[in-house]
Amino acid sequence: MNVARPVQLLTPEGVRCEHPDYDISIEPAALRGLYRDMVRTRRMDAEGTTLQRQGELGLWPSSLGQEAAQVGSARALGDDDHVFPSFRDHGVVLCRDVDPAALFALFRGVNNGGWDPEKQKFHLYTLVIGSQTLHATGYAMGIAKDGAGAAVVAYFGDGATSQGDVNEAFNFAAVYSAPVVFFCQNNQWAISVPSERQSRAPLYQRAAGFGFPGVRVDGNDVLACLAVTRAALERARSGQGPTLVEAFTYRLGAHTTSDDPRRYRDEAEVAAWAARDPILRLRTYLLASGGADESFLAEVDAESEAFARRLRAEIRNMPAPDRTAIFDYAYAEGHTQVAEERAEFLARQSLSTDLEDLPAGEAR
Amino acid sequence: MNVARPVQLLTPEGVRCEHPDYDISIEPAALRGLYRDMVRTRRMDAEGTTLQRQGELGLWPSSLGQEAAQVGSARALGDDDHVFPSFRDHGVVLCRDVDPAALFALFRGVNNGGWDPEKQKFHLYTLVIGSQTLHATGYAMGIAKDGAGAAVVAYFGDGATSQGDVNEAFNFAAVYSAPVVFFCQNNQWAISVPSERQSRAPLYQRAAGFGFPGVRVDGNDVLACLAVTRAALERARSGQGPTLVEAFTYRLGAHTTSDDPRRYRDEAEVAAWAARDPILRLRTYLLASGGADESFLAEVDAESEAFARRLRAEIRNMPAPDRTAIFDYAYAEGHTQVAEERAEFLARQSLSTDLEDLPAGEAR
Amino acid sequence: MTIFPTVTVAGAINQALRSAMEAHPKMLLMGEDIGRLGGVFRVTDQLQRDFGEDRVLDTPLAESGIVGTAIGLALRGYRPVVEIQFDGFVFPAFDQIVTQLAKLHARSMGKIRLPIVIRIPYGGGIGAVEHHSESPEAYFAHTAGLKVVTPANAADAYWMLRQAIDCDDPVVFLEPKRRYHEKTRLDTGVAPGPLHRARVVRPGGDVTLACYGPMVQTCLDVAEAAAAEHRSVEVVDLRSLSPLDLDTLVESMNRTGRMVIAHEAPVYFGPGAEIAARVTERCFYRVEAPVLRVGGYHTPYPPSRLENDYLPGFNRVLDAVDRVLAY
Amino acid sequence: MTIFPTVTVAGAINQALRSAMEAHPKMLLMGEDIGRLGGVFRVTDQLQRDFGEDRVLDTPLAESGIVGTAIGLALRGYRPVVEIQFDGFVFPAFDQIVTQLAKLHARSMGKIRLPIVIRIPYGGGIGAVEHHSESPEAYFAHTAGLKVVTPANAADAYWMLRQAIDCDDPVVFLEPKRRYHEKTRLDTGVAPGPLHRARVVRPGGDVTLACYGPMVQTCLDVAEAAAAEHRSVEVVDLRSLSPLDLDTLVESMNRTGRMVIAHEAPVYFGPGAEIAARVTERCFYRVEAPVLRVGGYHTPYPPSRLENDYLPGFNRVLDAVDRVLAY
Ligand SMILES: Cc1ncc(C[n+]2csc(CCOP(=O)(O)OP(=O)(O)O)c2C)c(N)n1
Ligand SMILES: Cc1ncc(C[n+]2csc(CCOP(=O)(O)OP(=O)(O)O)c2C)c(N)n1
Ligand SMILES: [Mg+2]
Ligand SMILES: [Mg+2]
Repeated sequence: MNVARPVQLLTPEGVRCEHPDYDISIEPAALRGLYRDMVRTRRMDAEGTTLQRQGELGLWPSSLGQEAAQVGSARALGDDDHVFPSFRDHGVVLCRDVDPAALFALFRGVNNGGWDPEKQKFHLYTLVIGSQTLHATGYAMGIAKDGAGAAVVAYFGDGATSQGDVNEAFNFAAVYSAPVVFFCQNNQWAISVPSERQSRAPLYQRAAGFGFPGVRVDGNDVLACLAVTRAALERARSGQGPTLVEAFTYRLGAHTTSDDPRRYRDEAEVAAWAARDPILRLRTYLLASGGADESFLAEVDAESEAFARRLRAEIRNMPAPDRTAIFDYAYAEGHTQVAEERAEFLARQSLSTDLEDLPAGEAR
Repeated sequence: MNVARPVQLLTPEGVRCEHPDYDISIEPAALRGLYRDMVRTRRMDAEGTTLQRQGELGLWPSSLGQEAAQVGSARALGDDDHVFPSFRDHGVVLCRDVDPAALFALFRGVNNGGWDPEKQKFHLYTLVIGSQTLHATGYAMGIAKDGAGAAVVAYFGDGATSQGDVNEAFNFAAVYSAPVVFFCQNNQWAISVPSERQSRAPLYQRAAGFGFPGVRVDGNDVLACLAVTRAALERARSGQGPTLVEAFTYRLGAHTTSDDPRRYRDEAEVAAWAARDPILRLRTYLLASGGADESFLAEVDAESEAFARRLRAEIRNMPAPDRTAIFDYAYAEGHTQVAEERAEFLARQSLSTDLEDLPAGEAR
Repeated sequence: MTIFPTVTVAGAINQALRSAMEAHPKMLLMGEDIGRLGGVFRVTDQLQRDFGEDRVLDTPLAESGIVGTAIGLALRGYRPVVEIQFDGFVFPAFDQIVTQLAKLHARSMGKIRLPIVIRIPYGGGIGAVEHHSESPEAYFAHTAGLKVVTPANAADAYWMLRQAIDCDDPVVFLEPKRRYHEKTRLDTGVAPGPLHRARVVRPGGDVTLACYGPMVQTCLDVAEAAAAEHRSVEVVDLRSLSPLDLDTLVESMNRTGRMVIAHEAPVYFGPGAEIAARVTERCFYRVEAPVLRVGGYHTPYPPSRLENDYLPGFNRVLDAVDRVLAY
Repeated sequence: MTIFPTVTVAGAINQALRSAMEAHPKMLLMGEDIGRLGGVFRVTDQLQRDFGEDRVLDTPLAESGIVGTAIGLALRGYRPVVEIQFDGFVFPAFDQIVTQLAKLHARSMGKIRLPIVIRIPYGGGIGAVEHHSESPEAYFAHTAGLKVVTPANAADAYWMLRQAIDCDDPVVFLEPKRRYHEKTRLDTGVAPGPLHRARVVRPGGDVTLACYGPMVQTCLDVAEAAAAEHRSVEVVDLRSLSPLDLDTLVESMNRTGRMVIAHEAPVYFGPGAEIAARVTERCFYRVEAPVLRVGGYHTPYPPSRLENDYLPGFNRVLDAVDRVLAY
């Protein structure tokens, strides 16, 4: 099979390289910003894992290793662009200025999504694999109808490409020339299933069969991810329709804190990918090109550490959710039977805790 | 967009032509057989429409214009191959020796599929668009597990390609290298929606994105359909996995007897395609090549007429279905509540007809 | 006194869509064959011509895609009214309906509203092939986050659809397809009442006959026949399955002490069970007979030549009325 | 007397799959992550190692594809046992289950048999994120053509799964995931009874407490507590929702005159309604109180920190027992 080399603008060794179709001119300040975003993302992700281990969160899906794909693509977004994430896109959360505590609240079981999707231009995490790609496409169809020069990015994984919904989204987006960028993080695993078992063809090639371009980008190269997503977004905004971007990267951690990847994959493979660390790559380049010095790196580390500390405190002190929330958001305009259930709930227990202790499961 | 010319072995004018990848050597007797199959199919289809107009059938979806695609592909099948049809594949029904009365029984409302799918190696018609492509794929996976040198053909339309299920079938088939041929009759309409609104790319190109070959064939050229399907089946049987065949043809009639295509398409378009009649094309060639003479044509006409007459009589005299059939086939191993309902049904009315006259709807 | 014009159920729906499209500039129609063709039942006739392809979308053939993109459009501020071509073809969209459409308001703690109407022609009795005669309402009524309503006549079809479109919750709007051509007078000036209110369509004192959608006319016929035998049957058209207007049913039951529920949907784990359970609980000291249910059997919908045996018709409903009165 | 070993529910399912794989050479396991990983709950642990990739398939991530190809495999003579990773992810497969799997036997007038088991870990109480705690049984029980069963303990898990796999009808096999680690003794030699029979798991005379799956242990706890207050609660484990073993319930109700039904599924149009309606009809002259239902609310399953408020726990069930006794 004829597989294109992934678009690369920074080699794994941290050396700038050229690509005939994509280029980027980027100021040192912006480069440092990307670096800061990635480090922060990694630090936040580590905090998620720690807090889960300490029982503060029910679950945490790690974004370790995918920082370049997430930050690069997110930093390509314009203010009016809209994001439809999957459930591991913590780097995008940070770049969209969504309150990280709202994200942690979800994995703490306090709510199912606490931020305002429209205000943040960042939809809620979607746990039913692939569903959000259709929402993204519909949203993009709406942008086109509005005549707004904006676009949408839909995030999803390699595993998601097997779902009917994702393929229907590809088709709707093509048919309506919707301004949507399908950003697939091929982290090579869908829980225990390697991507070569998920699909026989390189994923970016899926797009052509629906009538729009697909491009594979080095997902550990933040500059390439930025450049390719930026181009795809511009294409979308100018009415040329969707693009599929396959960011070829790697899930360095477990699927979630409930997972034990040693059961299904080689440590050697993980080690090989760890050596292609996206943050290290940018750091090398930053230092070599004079875009930053060691003191900047130390400052970012300290700042991220402080950020994590604040976040940790906030999560630990997060108030329990209001118990009537169960009933309050089922319907926008009320529902007789729910109102009755709510009244009965309040009357019956006058908010005393149910005595039964449900066993907490480990696996999920 | 780069679109391949459809594979053609017989020009619309009825002249044999060559194709670099596909060839066929076919005896005059076999050619005459194809001709007979197509004429018979057309005659049976006309009978379906007539019987519906006379109130003998509830509905009839016409296969008019698609005879070459159906007969050509069906005659490529080996004895051990299995077919999963859609709902308009009357030509395949005939070639698989399924009792046509069983087919008419379905559209008469006597049953939902009266033949034995396993014995006929022809699955029941499937009305939920696209669902059968997954069954076909699973069946093909089973053939591969059995180590049987057989294959499966899944029939579906251009509209069906938009369904998630069809795309999931493409992916499963590719991943498991299942011996299945996806035979898409692109008759250019899905009820009122033209195929260029259903998809932005030529349909045969969809396959590549899933990692298997797609080929477009002139769907009004019975020889090309035969050759291309035969090659795809051989590929499947020899363990090389699926192929997508897009037979480019045209639905000359209404979607079904309930439909009025004048509401959405030009008569001129229909006329242009009527001129490319698949039967006429083969007839011209047969006569020109000396494969048949006028007396053969007359004989086929007479034979088809007799066939239609027998069929008509059989349908008209078809007994009403057994009323307990409602209950008898819900479960293979019984169900307490169904048994109770059955007993109550028998007791309550001792098989008298319910008096209420339900209004018969026209549109469906 | 104004004499209002008579319209068919299908015509009333068409009118409701038209006037709602005029009232809501962000309203869209989406579905298979709803544009040029005007829908397989012609319910959307001329709407694409008059509102354009940008507002009346002939979609690709993919129900999940239709509902999923409708959700996205609603998130963008649009108000999509989706048509599912037939009851039996709603299931490819089931995941989007149940896990997304129904839950997003709650998932976002009220920040997201999805004012989407899913129109589904439903029910049997039209002599159709498989998957074209089903009554899936129990699946939707069991799904928290959805509202489920169904009109039984043209005036309700018009007004309930207008109200459903105005509603900020997702509404499954079930259209009794075998009644599409039946007519009533329609006053488009004044709504006959709130969307989720049941209605006593024929008062009576001996037994309450609860029903909805295509069964209402059947039940009225039964009441008429029973009257000839001096049995006074009160017919209640539920109109809304989620929420349920229990008060109207309870009030009726408290008067009659007896109730029959008739629907085309299968009885087993079907709509009648919920009504029977609630009414029995609320009226426990008043029930003089168990609430009886008449409906489809626990079998796949049969081929059309058997549908009159499968569907709860006049005889079976009358029979249940007799049985409940015999207690 | 033999002392049989204790096993967990998850372990019993694993054993059942293993022994069925040995008994049926055409049996296959299909699902996401069931092979190398052994499933997210380790229920299929080691089965791919021992039976090979050809019989234990890690499928692509597509539930409709899984069920749809399983149907094809069954048509070819295989006997697929499909795992859906979590309750909330069965909906993408809903169309294949409802329009194909459930109907093909009828569609073919009995010529096709689809001996497919769909295993679904279901229910809440494990502190999980959204879509991982649902109880979709009513959707399946309402669907003619499917059978629906659910064990409450390890011995039943083993035997009911073996029986479900032997059955020539499609069976939805619901596994109470929060009980996966609870243990009972398991005798793999003798089946404890037919698949669709309910079981009185604790006899009593004052009130019948019907339940199934994860709620059985809760109800036993309630019965124990009630006994301390001199109330004799009979606990019936339904085990099968389709078909229902009404006779066992009716027999119990005829003795106690009072019934409470508890399940995690939402009450509204939920499983309890059918049971209440049927039992009330069958035992009409015997009922001393309305059948009361305790279950989930008509709201999307809440975030996990609220699930103990949402789920019908010990207190709510006991409360219903008190209420039904107060009539
Ligand atoms: C419809 C559905 N099926 C199954 C799952 C369980 N599940 C959660 S994540 C996951 C794998 C996703 O893989 P991929 O799309 O590659 O994303 P990644 O986890 O690698 O980010 C699965 C199977 C789900 N969430 N939704
Ligand atoms: C899931 C589903 N949705 C809608 C329909 C209604 N319907 C029947 S045929 C048809 C169009 C099919 O078009 P195509 O696949 O091109 O096949 P053709 O009719 O041209 O043979 C539609 C929309 C259906 N049968 N199933
Ligand atoms: Mg992945
Ligand atoms: Mg077509």
